[in-house]
Amino acid sequence: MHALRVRLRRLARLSRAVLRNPSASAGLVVIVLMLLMAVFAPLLVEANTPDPYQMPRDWAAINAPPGTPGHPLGTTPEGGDVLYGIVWGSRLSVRLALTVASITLAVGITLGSLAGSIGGRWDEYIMRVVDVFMSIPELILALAIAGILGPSFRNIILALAVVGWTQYARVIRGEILKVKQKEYVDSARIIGETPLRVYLRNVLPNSLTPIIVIATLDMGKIVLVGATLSFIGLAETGLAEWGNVVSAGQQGVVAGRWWVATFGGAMVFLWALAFNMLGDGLRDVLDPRVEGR
Amino acid sequence: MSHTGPTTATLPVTEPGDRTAPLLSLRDLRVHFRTERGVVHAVDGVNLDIADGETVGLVGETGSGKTVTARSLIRLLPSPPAIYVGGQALFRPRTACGQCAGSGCAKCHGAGYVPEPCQVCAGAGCEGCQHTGRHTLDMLKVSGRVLRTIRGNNIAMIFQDPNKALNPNLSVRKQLAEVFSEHRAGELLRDAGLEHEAGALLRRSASGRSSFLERRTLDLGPLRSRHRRLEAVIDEHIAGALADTHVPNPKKIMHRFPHELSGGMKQRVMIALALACGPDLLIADEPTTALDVTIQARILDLIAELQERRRVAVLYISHDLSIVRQISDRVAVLYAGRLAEVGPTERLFEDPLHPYTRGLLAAIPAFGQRRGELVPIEGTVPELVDPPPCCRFHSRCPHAAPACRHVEPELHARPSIQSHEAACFLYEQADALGVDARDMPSMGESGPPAPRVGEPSADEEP
Amino acid sequence: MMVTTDRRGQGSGSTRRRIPSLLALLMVLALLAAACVGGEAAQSTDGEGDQAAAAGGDEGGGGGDVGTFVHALGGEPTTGVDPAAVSAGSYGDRVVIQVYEFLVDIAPDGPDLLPMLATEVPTQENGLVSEDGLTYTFPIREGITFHDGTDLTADDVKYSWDRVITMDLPEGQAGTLTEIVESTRVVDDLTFEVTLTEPAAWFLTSVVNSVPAAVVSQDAVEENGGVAAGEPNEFMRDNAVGTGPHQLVSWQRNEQMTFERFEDYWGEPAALDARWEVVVDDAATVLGLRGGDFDLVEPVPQFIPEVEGDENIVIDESGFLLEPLHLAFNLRIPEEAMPEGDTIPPDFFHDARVRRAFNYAFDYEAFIQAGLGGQGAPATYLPPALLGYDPDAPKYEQDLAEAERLFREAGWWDEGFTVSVLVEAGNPTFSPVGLILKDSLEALNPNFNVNVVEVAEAQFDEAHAQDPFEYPMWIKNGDPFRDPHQLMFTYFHPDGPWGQTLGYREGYEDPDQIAELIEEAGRSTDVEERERLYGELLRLLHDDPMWIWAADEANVQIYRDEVQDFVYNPLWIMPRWRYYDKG
Amino acid sequence: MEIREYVVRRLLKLPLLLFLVSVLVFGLSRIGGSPIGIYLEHDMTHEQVVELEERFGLDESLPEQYVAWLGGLFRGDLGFSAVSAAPVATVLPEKLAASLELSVLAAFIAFGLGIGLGTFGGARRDRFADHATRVIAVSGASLPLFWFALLVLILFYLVLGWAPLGRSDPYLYGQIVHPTGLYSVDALLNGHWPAFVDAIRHLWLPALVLGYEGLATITRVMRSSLVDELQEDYVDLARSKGLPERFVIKRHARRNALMPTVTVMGVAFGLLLQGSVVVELIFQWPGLGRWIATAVLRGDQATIMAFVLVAAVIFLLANLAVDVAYAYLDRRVVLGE
Repeated sequence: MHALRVRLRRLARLSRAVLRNPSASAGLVVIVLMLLMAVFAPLLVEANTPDPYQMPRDWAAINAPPGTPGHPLGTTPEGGDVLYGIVWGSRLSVRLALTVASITLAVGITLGSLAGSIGGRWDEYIMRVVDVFMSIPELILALAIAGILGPSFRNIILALAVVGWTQYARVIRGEILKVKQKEYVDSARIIGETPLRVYLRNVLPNSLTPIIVIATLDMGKIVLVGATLSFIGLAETGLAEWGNVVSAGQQGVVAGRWWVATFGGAMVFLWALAFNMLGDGLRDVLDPRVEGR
Repeated sequence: MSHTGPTTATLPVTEPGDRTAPLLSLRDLRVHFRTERGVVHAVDGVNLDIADGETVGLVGETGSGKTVTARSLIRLLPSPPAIYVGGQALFRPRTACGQCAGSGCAKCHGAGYVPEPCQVCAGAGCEGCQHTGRHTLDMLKVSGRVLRTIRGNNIAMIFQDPNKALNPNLSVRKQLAEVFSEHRAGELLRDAGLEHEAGALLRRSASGRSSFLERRTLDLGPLRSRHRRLEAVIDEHIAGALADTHVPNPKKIMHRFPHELSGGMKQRVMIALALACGPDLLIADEPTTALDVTIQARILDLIAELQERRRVAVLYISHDLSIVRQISDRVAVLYAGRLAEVGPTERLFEDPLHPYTRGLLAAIPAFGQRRGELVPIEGTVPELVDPPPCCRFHSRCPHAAPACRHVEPELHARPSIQSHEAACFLYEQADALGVDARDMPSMGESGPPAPRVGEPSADEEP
Repeated sequence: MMVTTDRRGQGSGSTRRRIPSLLALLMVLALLAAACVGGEAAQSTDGEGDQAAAAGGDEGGGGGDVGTFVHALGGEPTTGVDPAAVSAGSYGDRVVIQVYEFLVDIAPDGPDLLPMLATEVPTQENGLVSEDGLTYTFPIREGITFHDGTDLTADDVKYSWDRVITMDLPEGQAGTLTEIVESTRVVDDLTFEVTLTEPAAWFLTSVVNSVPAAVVSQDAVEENGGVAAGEPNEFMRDNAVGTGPHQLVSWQRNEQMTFERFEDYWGEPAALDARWEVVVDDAATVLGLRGGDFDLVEPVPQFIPEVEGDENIVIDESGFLLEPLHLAFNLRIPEEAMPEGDTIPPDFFHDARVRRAFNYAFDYEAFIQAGLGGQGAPATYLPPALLGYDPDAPKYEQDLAEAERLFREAGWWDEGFTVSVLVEAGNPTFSPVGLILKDSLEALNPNFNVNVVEVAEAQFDEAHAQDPFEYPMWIKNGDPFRDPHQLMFTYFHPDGPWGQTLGYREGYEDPDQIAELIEEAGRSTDVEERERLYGELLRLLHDDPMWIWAADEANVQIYRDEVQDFVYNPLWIMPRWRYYDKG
Repeated sequence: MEIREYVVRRLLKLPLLLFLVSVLVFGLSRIGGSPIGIYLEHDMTHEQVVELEERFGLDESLPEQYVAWLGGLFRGDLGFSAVSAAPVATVLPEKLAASLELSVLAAFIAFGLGIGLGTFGGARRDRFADHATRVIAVSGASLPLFWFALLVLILFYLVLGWAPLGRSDPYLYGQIVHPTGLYSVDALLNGHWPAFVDAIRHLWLPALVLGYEGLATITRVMRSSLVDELQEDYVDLARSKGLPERFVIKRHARRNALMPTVTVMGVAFGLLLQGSVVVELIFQWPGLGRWIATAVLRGDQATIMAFVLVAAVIFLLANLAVDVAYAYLDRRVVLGE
């Protein structure tokens, strides 16, 4: 009980510190705005039926420039409304980021913990797997997986989930090994707590700091990579997703139709920037030691 | 409060052209740091003289401003945040003795060096040299170029931790070579018999300016043999420097990397590095604290020996009174950025004036002393952020009186011994300060007899 | 060394043993990474390619020069240039038609035939086609010499045809001959005779003028490896010895093929030498065209806007592609494999009214604009270039009222339905078809749902090859048939390949009538008669559609204005250099 | 000496890793649709399909298929690339050369410029120059490469018309022989000046864009580690020797600050590899990236597998190189695990 109160107080202190950090708070503001946009998307732009995640297509006005009545930000070559794609895209981005992050976190932490705490042969095996995954650049592996599974937003999520867990496993394992050394864990052992309790009470909480930071930065990266994949063309045509909007606009750029690509990408940039700033801020607050990287 | 008053008060009176003027004199040195919490008065009006060949110990607790004082002499403090608010650090370099050309003779008392005459008045004494006749530089004001010629050449520094202070990724040779190249390029060329035939390439290489490509060309091109000769000479110099500090077979050691040497060895290397160009002043910033006790002694001996041989003045910074006692001629006690007391080592240890000094001495275990008698000083060093005018020690002082809380006591000579000064109202006259006599602190039975009131002190302001 | 490592690799299953060889592989790849092998690796495949490279290297390019017609294409004959070996639609085809010749030729304008190596086009009128339409006699032109200097005789023709039939290479198109040719015979030195298994009006266009029927020099082949069943001929793969107006002189793999005018050509010799530039990169293509390095480039629709307005560049949109761009209905959807969410019954498309309703609902204009960038026209059931094409044949255009009426009639209007259509992902032409259908139908009635199922080409082809086909509809373009019969039979005959797979018999109001017409039109050798029959079919198929024929896609040719008297007949596989000249 | 040992040990670890990678890649190719999908035609008879499956060994068990595939690799048979209608092994070298030419320049930009900027900013902490470099650093991490590339394209291609698309002017390209496959290098070897100019004209912009992400990473790390190093005592010692500031930084601070930077170069290299996909796609550079993008869209498995393998090899070798470089740089490093 008391421990909990301590935790809470610590949390409160941290959050205050984060808010004081300029870059972190700036990022936070943008993120909140994005979330609001996602939540209130239907109020901003009326949902498309039957599938709200498809841009409404206006075949009478394909490649319409910004300012066209009814299409304030212009339209794609299929006549898809860019504004719609941007507003509802925020929803897909949130979904993408949350799904992938939660999966990778779960898998990563579990495997990392196993490797770290059990050690021995299992450690060896798990880390080998991690090595294999890490010996191929993330985007390329994801690209290959998504490509082989076939083009769809679901597969993009899947691919990213498969690729992303390794870093967490690594960090958790490292932290656990570090914490294992610390004597208070030993003392806890001596008191006669079960390894599991030790793990839950001491090891895990202490490992969380870096995880939080990485996860935050990851939220940004996931959307970035996801958007890249759907830009390459691995999402359904006309899907209201930022990368996909850019992809729709790509051909047009050469022919002078700059708007589709520009607006779509700006959102991805904002999103990633916001999370990076928040992440950096968090890092500075949580453990000032590790600058850069 | 007035800065000029005490300045003249502490200056030993010097008639024009007096060549015995101190090598270094700090005049009301003030170094502050700008932090988000406010301006920290790290060093706040320090006055201190160091004569040629003299060893001065600068003692004080951590945070008392020892290091800041020392580093500010060669402007090593990062600025920002450091600000040199005011005061002067007057340095009067020496030159090789014309008689013996450095080998040491009667004229130069075997130092091999004589004071460098003022370039303006050629020793006659002028404003520029404050009538000392010695070439005088204010280290806080000199241009970067001049500063660099002084650094490592006239004033060298030994750092606290050789493990940190030596560049881990450069061989000992490289790190030493830099010093010679920087200050002794001409000499190197001469010794290599190249002063006339050396082209730009060789000169640049001698002064350590040559780029990667140039080095390659020197290694390969027709200049190869000459370059070899130059390198050989550099090796000679380095080996010599290392040998001076008793580094066993220097020729081998010089090619090692720091992490391949023991702590003591590293410190010797650093000392060799510092003394390489025969500086006039050596700043030793706690050179032994990072070493284990057994080696400490040797390093101390080494410093003492070299100091004796080279006649180099040493500013020895330490919080360890016992070390200071054994190595230095004079001791200056620094408290919270101000000098509490200055005096000849023995006097100061025998008969400390300032309550703080007494506290310090009481706090160190001496032989045949039982634990119970060790008296720690109560309280802690005060915050140095925008401190009010007051005796910085008053919060911890057993004799604190109202005056101590409102007026800053200046260094004051003990009537009996001019050279022994303390900044404490215990030894000052109320009227001289314009404070009510009742505010003045009074000694209890303990402590020295109160000063005889009314006796005119020599260093009173005219 | 490779071989040994490879043996070890396969021989033992044990990991440990395999590792060293794996390392070897890595080193190989690493070497590649050093990329110092770029050139050779690509050329090592052919013997003289290297000399060619050396030769082609210095005099290569020469873009500006008037004497050469420079044609930039997106690839090169990867399977070689042997008429017996090139696969359908490959770049090999395109070389064959430049350097080899056929007994009959297709005129630049329209589908009618011209004599080529034969002095006459066989018809029943001139008695060269037997009454039963089974025997064709070709009088061979005299005094024709091959590029190797030997003279052309009927033997060469027979030899060429038999050669393809004997070799019967899987990658090649021997089938074109074997499926119809009963036997070949040399009547005399200058007379060649073919007997068919059944009467086929399309024989001359689609067989005699097809790549495998190209005439090669018997001596050349005999001197270089001869003929062996199932064995490709190395020499013929890399060299061409035909009678065409151009001869292949050098082939620099992945870069260019150079052709020279054949001096002793029997007819009017070509005006220009020719060079085939391999330019994989669209942008480079456009740049080269702009810069005058290329005289003619392969159509790249998305770049038309880039070259539009350039006064030195001519964009010829007169022709149309032969590939029918279609959305096909499946009348034999396996019940168990109905895509999830689809509410339609398997016999959904048996009802002609539904298929018509779909056709009326589709927004053709939108497709031509969005899908073809305006480069297209409303379609009938035959590509414009083909015999029997009738511009006045009925065409569908969007008519929502009619669509609604039909849906109501068929009883789907109130109930509604969900149906999915399979389409290749990311294809700029196909996916709009699906989207437009979706939008058109869903706008028409909120109870209608169309799932556009996008899959990568590989997955599409896989699904496409299933029998029965597991989706109610798909979008693709058909094969470029050069005679209406093949198109009609393959795609619309109730018992044709598609008719069977997709169960057209259950769908046609009168399948036998359609079958009858198609067969008759296929048999008849009288052109007018055939045109009449196909006209009939066009009407029938329009009223009883098995496709939404989205549009006829314009075959855009982009060339420099120096090119004089440019002509192109889509029935040729690609523009033929012999016709062109430069000022 | 020790370093050699270290390299050897690392090299020995490589094959196992690559073996596992190959297993992974093969496994990938079997989770998706059939490998022969792309060769199937709607009018193929069942026999033809079966025959195809046999030709691709799909009738054998997975392990057998794997062994066969692996064996193929050693024979230099990487399968048949459907997208370029040619054996992968023949297409790979030219694509590789094209990509290599691009990424080598990009790498120079990323590493060289990155280190320079990082030093520049770090040495002028909290001054304007520093803030400027920090903007680059932060933006680089969040900038979607595909978007950045398009913006650059709009500016330089559409508005200014300074940068042509593609890799070469085909006419000039045809003018020279291509021993190395690196256009710019070949141009020099041929002594063909216009071709070389042409090569650079096409090269500089995509290289810059491709390098940017890495540049940002390197700059960021270089800056922060230089700032750290400048706090160190040995820097003060160097100053106390009387060295000019620029030497203090060049010889002492920068050299040591390089180490953390080197460790992220591996990462930066990965960024280059994966960035090339997008950049080549947008600048229509006929290299690996563009190739794989089309292959992925068409589900051409042979090409995808080959590419992933090659990428892994390059990436691993690069990281090895980085570690070795680190070992050389840092005298204190205790070599080994």
